[in-house]
Amino acid sequence: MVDNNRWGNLLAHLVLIAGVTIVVFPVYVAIIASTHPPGTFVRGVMPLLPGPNAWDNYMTVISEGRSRAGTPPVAGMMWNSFVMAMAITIGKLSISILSAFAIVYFRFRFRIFFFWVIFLTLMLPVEVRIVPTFQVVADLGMLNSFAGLSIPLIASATATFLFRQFFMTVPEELMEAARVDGAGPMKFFKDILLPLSITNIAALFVIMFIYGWNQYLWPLLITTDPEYFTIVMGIQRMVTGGDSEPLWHLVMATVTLAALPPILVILFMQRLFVKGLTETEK
Amino acid sequence: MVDNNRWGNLLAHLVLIAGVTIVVFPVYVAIIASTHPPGTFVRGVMPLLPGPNAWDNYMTVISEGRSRAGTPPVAGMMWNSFVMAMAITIGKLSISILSAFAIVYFRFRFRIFFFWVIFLTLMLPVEVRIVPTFQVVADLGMLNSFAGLSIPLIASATATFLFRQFFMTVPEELMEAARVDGAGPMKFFKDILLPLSITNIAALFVIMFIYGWNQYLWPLLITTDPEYFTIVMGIQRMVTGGDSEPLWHLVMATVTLAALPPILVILFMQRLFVKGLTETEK
Amino acid sequence: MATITMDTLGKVYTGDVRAVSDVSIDIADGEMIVLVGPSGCGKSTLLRMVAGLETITEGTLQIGDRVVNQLEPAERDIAMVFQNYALYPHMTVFNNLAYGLKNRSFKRAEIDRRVREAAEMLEIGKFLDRKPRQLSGGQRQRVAMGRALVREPAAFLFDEPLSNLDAKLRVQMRVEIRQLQKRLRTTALYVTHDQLEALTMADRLVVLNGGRIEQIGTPMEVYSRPATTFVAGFIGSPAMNMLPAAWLRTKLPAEALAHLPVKADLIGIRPEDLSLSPARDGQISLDGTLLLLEPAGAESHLHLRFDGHDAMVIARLPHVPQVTEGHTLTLSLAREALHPFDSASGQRVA
Amino acid sequence: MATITMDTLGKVYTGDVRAVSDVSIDIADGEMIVLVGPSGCGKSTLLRMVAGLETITEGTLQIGDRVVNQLEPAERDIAMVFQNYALYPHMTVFNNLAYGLKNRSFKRAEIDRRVREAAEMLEIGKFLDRKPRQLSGGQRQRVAMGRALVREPAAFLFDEPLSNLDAKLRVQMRVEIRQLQKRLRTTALYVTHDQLEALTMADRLVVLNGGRIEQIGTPMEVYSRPATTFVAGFIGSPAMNMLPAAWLRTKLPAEALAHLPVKADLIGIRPEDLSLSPARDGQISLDGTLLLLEPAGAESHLHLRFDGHDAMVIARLPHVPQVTEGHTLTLSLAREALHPFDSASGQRVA
Repeated sequence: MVDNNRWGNLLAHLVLIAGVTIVVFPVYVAIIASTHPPGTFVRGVMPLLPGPNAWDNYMTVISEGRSRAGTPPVAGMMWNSFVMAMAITIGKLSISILSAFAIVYFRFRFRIFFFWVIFLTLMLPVEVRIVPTFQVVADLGMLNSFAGLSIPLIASATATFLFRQFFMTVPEELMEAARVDGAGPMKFFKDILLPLSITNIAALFVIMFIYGWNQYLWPLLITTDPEYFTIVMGIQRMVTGGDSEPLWHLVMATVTLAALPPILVILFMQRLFVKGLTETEK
Repeated sequence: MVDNNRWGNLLAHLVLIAGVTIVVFPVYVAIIASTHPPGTFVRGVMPLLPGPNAWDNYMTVISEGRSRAGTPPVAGMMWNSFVMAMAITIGKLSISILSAFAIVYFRFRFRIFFFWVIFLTLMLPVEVRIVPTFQVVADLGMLNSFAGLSIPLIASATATFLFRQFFMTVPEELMEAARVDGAGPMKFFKDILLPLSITNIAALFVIMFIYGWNQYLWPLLITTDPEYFTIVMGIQRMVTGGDSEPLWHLVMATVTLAALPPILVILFMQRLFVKGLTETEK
Repeated sequence: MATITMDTLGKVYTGDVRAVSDVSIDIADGEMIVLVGPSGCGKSTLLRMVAGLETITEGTLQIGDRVVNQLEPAERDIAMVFQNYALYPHMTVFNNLAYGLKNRSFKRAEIDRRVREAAEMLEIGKFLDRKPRQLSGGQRQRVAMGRALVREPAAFLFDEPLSNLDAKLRVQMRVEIRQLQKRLRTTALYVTHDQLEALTMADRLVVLNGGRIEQIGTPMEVYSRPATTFVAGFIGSPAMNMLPAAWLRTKLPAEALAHLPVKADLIGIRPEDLSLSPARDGQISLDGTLLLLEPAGAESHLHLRFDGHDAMVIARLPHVPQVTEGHTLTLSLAREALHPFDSASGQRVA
Repeated sequence: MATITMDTLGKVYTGDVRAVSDVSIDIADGEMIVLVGPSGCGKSTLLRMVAGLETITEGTLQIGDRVVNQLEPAERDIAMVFQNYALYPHMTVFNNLAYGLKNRSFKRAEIDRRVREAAEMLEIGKFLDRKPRQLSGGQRQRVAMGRALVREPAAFLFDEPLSNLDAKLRVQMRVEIRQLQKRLRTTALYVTHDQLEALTMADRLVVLNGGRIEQIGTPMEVYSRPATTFVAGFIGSPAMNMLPAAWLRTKLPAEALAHLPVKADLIGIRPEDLSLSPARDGQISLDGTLLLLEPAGAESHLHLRFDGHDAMVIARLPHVPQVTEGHTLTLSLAREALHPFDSASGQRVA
């Protein structure tokens, strides 16, 4: 650590203030905008102080939606997003922790081959897969279903990698001690590795949930029935869908609502999550 | 490591084969589809062997584009995507390595506060920021420009975190030795920390480049001039844009082309990248 | 309690890397054998082959009267204490001790009895509800010991169990482990790189180098008659001085080395066999320049240089002498204190 | 070359955690002072305060005739050797040595001369083009030494520089460091937790405990007259035996302890002062049961238990005696070998 270094201090502050401004300012604008009456934005002015219409705007999006743009009420879309996000999260976590376990703890033929295949998929743009995957899902009759929404998004090279990196840090002696103690591989996985990974699982749960929650392109392709619309699709429809200028005050209210579940997940998992991310404190 | 364990072996293979199939099969279908004549898909059949039209299809998308859907030739869009991805990558890397350096090596007021602000932005859905950010960019007259395409995507909590985690593993004695050797903080950063981070920078370069390359929603909002269309937008327009059924053979050819630059970047950075990811070999 | 019989054991990794060659050791019931050698000598690999954590590629291994080459570690009736303890970090001390018994489907009452008995013996009874991270290094060491004890195995395997402790605790745990092993009369195989640990704990010690056995014997045998130059240099601190016989002959009267075989071209002298008192009958004497005097409490080490010999010679005295660095001293030693070696083969020649 | 003067130095971390209290040491020009103590005793913190890596919260520190409390490490004209060497992994050995000189804008020819000279002195000349990871532990240690040497500083600071080496190399580097320091006559401050290193290397040693100085003195002074029970227990291996005076009085004739102050309620006996030979005039004797005999090559340790005293007593003999575990032995010692302490204050009382 450096202490007592004035110009280094100044530089650090400047870098961070710039970073924070880029990120935080738009969020502030969004929340402010969601509290203003419809008229404000038509004038082309960006207000910087809260307006009087918060209650009205939020009630409108939650219970009514915007029929003109074909958007159902927000409540239902939030539920869809939640189910999809949870399915993706749990699926991703299960598959990737098992894959990482297999890669790290088993020595088998083609181990290196599998490793590289998984590795390469991490690199492939989602768009390369998305269209043919759509074909497959359509052929299996999974359009407009939660299965269709979540299963194709479950394979996760990133999570496999992160679990692999974590497993690498678990001393090999633990596995050997378990073997001497009469625990087979699956017992070792269940009794030792899983409990030790709990903070990592929590951290990945949060990240994956947000990833699932924010999915946009895939739900757009796969759902035509408004019953399966997700909240992110809803926002996009509200912005680009109608023929008139978007109703910014309602868009912003929806946007703010859409940000709540991820934030709640973070708060709920906070203790474990922070521990998982910052465990190697200097 | 477990060896000589038959059923564990079997399980490992099954898990991995399932994972690989989910990921690889659609890629295979995409490449196959890009080699077939237009007629194949109208019949609703998914071919599994290469067709005869590879050359024609690829020449068509590279030089002509699909005017009916308002899509320019692929070459120009690839260049736009490349410029945007490089700008985002270099911007992200510079900002985040400096932020991480400030957070890890300087002890200053509000250090924890900044840490948490950056941390929280990692968690905020992109959609929360995207609409107000659009307003800001529009007000600054940056619509239809490379600056507008890249700057708002530069702030990166993830990269900051990864660099922070790496800096945490650099022994503090190195910084102390440098201090005794008469190197100030910035000299330490330049002479010691940066060279040590080279593999991590390479790994993040690849990941960020792919992230930038795959951007979809933001370019869609910010560009109306076909001169600034990106390749991913092009794919989306080819699928959903026209009134007729999409020309799947051309879509697939474009998709395959769009996958090339990320793969080239990976190959180019491979040695450094792999070292960065797998340094802690067991 | 059982014998362990290693018959020409060997380990070759894929790619023809050889870690252990032709090791045959018969361990008697209740005996404590210490494997000692520098890092990379194969001592840990050998221990892990006995434990079943490394496959055996050559030879046979018997524990009791069963050949166990193909058995899983859990089926070999051994217990192992790991260098870093390898305690399960998320389990309490009680569960750490009980885990192996639970996996073997012991009754709960029996588990409870055994765990408490072992905890009693190791004085960790009041930590049973704690997690390993709440314990000090010495306490963790005891828990690791306890995990081996509760199993009441045929043999204990120790993989440098004291190397993470500080000097004081190391001495204390060394004594405790040795007393416990003597009391329980359990066969034990103990790996260490520390020659003092090896000398003080072993019934017999096995010196390994490059995957091969250099010498097997009781600590006194190995110390007083090292079989090779490697053993001579490794066992004893400060290490045995090695002087070329040709050079010694130029310094000494002809009859001084007459009793040694002609093949002996390298002569070893233990630092404590050198003395500052005048040479008596049957003793020989050497002059050297004192380069450094290291007082070490009850004893002292003198680093000397001899004319025509470019390495330093160390003498160890049981007191701190009044001598000045830079001066010339005369050292005396008994003829019987010369250890003759053949430098080509590295073997002792008498 | 310079003196280092510490005047009532202290270090308090935020949150009132006190690491170092009231430390005053005058280090003469060219002297080697060893700071020794168990982990957490504040010895490293003190060294880092001298180096400028920790701020000084109390007292003043002078190097030469400058007060350096507020100066950056680079401005203090010191060089430091770190425990893990802290070599720059991406630079060649040459650049590792040269980095500090480059930052001070030395001419290239001068840098080259100094680096080659230091490399010559440490016999690392042929590794100058290698990266640190291509070197063995001992070679890395030399490079770390070299980085300190090239600077030709007023003082060397060593932070447990030998703790990552194996036993044999540790002895060798210990001797080399000491000889180098004597030859260059550079003032040096050396931190270690190893009492043997402290005894053999120091001109004077400073025993620290809980951030305070327990004793300052030459190795012989500290060893033969430890000032506190802490020093008595820390310096010397095996550690000094501590026996309650009250219990000793029940075992010995009244006059045996008559020469000691009445306040002395705790009596220390060094293991090597106990002997198996019959008590001579002016000696006293004690009977104990032999629990464990540890042969250790040239010497042996006897662990004995005395009636009415529940701790073990260790005797250290310069040979391996023919005794049987479980039997009763009679030990003798000189009256002058009794170290009297006051158990309440922990201080020596005569």
